[in-house]
Amino acid sequence: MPINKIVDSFDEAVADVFDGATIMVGGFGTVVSIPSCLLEAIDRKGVKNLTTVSNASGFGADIWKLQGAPFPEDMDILIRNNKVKKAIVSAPISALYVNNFEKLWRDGKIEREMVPQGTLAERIRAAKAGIGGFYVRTGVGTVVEEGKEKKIIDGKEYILELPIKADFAIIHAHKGDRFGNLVYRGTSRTFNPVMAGAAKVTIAEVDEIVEASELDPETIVTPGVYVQRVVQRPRPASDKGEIKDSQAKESLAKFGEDIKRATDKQRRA
Amino acid sequence: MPINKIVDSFDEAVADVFDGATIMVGGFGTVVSIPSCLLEAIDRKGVKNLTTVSNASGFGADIWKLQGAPFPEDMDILIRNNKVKKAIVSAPISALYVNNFEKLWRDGKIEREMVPQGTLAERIRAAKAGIGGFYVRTGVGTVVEEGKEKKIIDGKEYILELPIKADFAIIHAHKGDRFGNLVYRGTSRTFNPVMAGAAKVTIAEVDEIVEASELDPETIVTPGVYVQRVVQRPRPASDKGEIKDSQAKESLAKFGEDIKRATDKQRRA
Amino acid sequence: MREELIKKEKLDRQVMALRVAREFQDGEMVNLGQGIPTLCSNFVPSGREVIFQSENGVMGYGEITLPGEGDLDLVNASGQTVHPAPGMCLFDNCESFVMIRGGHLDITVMGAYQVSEKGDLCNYMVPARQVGTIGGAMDLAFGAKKVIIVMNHITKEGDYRIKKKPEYEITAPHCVSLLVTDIAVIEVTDKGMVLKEYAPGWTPAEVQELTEPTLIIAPDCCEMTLA
Amino acid sequence: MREELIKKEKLDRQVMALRVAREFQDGEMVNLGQGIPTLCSNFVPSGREVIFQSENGVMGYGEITLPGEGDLDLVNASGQTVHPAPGMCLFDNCESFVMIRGGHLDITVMGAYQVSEKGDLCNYMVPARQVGTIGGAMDLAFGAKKVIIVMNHITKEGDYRIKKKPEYEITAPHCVSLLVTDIAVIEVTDKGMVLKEYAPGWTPAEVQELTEPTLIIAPDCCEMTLA
Repeated sequence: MPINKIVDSFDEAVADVFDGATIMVGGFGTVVSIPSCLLEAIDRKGVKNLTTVSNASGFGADIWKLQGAPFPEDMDILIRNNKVKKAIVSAPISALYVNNFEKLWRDGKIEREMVPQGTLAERIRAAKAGIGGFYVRTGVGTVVEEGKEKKIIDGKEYILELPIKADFAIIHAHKGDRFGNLVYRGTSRTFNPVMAGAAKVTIAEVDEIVEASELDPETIVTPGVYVQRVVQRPRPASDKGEIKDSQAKESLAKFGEDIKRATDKQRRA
Repeated sequence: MPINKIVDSFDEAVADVFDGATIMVGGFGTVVSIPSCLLEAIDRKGVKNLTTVSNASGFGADIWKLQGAPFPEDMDILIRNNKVKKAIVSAPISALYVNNFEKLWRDGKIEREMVPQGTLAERIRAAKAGIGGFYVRTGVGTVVEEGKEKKIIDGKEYILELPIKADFAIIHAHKGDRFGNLVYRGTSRTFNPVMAGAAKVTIAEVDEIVEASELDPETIVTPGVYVQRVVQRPRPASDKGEIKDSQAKESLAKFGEDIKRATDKQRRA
Repeated sequence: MREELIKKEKLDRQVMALRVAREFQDGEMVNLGQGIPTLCSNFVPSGREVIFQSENGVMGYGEITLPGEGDLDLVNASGQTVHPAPGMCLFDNCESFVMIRGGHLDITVMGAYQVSEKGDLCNYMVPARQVGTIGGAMDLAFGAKKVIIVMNHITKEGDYRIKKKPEYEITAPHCVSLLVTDIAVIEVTDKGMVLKEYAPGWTPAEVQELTEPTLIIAPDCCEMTLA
Repeated sequence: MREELIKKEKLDRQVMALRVAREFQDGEMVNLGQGIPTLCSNFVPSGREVIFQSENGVMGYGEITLPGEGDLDLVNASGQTVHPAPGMCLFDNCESFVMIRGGHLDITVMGAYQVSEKGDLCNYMVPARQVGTIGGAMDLAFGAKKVIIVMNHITKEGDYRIKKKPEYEITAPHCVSLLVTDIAVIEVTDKGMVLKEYAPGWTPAEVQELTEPTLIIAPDCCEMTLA
């Protein structure tokens, strides 16, 4: 029987996500590289006490809606709806804006393990690669070293960092096929490729599902072995094409202003 | 001034290789993924007491000439010419054939540090990635654990493995540009991408140097940041094109027989 | 009897590979090592889709090409040119062992010099030459969910290769799940080695004669069917 | 005098970015962090080729696009859309930090809340909010060959940001090489902080007034030229 990792709906894709699960969430900061529809589906499912692993804790859908994002949800949807018990995260807050994570954290309603971004990526990779732990210099002499084993290697002090394991990884990619092979677009790889395969189950939300032979073997970024389920966004994105100079698209150059507008809107609400 | 990592000759590319240097050599087994011309240039230069880091120790040019390889030298050129003091290697010998490494090793004329292939790749990556060391299960309860620190993590025994650092990495790629960006072809990536950037100086031998804008940013496998020099093979390969099914090319299906023929030829010589 | 059995006709490499390939279930991801294992990609049971991985950096390749019909930049672990299969992708050795060490592969098929009753694997020290070559074997033996060994049942000299205890340096302890030889299929279990199948023309007693540990005969033990 | 200096006109963000960009030498590989640093890709000195890296996974990008002219799938660390530059390549966050942690970048430019006389960097704990956000800053501070900090010389309230000792939790000890502020360029050396340049309309004494550690005045200390 032909291998087929494609599932028909986001709800089906997250049907086995459970209370207390640890979930890796791909992306970086801007919403385009985030598995927005899977986040919505997990929120809909109503599971709680989640531990999440992500680079950021989200800006909230309002900001991305202002920029016309068709899929505007980021990590904030799980945080504002109190689904998250603990966030393992590199950049939980915004310099420009008090997000819901910060509000909950100040109120003592969410736990936080803050991890330097490179160490976060490497700890995720360690889980994927069968590495039991590794030593880095990042954080020596700072709060990051607290409670961790240290070791002198070649005359320099290193910190022992351990793998981050998870039950689920939800990621976003540009195109995927029935084998789970994935390609990304531009700077939207972010944490998605490294999370693929780092959890027991990896679920990929893609702009477009393509035929098995369509992806060039030389250009596949995530081999299908790391992916258990592929699900397509409801409105197949029109082909975004290659990134070209001066393409006429909505810009994020006014990022700060947009955030200010959204904040103002919230205040009025 | 435009960045330009292109050098004109193989001799120029290896001009600063010195006696006693540690050199990583890309490739796996078959000659197509090996930096043959750089190996020849290092041999010509006459440096000695080298420590080499490679997956295999070579079959020798005779075998590859029989298969019509235009660039037939592999690790064997440095070994048979007694340039190597110590080989850090995963698969030093052949099951089919007694190679020059094996002869020298039996005679006590070459040192060997044998490393499981995956651990070898990961130790090389550790040097590239600023990882001070890492723990793996591979080799627990075998000779590989001898003399190494062990640690129980999550109830399982792991071995501490350390980075392999080198002065030079010589690698082979399909195409490269003036920034040092590289793409490979088919199964010929092997150890080349992971070695790029793992040594103080990385030198890439490419089939073809292309214009900076020719490589698609989405498909570059080795970012130029990891490469210091790029040198083109003397006869630019005709465009090999994409790998297609049933392409009429010389085959390695008769691999064992070819080795036998080469061995016979050596015996006669 | 033993001398006759040593000379008695056994399965050839192709047939052994064919028998191994029957183990591959739909959708499984299978690493094939150097030697007989790489032949397995020629014998996927019809109607099944199996994904082959090779340590040198490919996942999703197909049959070995006919001589003269391959591309030298698409080879398996034995250096044989292969056909691409649907969904193929390419990567480097480091990523290849992320898959292997990380436990992402269902099966690895390797050759061996010796396998012990407890499933200890000896396949890196070439016994006749007393020189080792670890390659990817150790990572594969530690990392794959299931290790299948395909090898001749005895040495050319007629000595046991299936031993009570390993004689050579081991590649990994207690890792072998299934042994396919030129006369038998044997499962390694906590209770001991279980004979599941014997080659056409052979009997369980004859297989036992060439096997050092005492074999448990499976209730459903039968002659291998190879059609 | 101090009160006047707090209110005195200083360089704006664009000019600070311009001044930082002058540090970039031909062929250098430069990471630009969130905030003012990402503006630097707009100000590469003419005739130089500099390669910009962003932690989110791109190397070889160019200027920030005009509003409405970018592609949302090509952004810098601040989330601003950028133009591709020749030789651009894309990768994921893990590879990005192989570059950063592995010491492959020549320069990283970051913002900061405080920098100490010894070059201790404080830029992850947002002081007003007492909540931290490490992001890529810590790996960058440990990994880059040279750390350039661009920040306002004093706080909005007029307090020192260049301190004898750090007040906040540090991002990394002894890592800052160069400070570019809205009134000065200061080098961090083993002997102390060396004032290299002061903004047009400012004097070394005025810069010292807003700086807690005693500044060493460089022999060639001069007014910043920004043309």
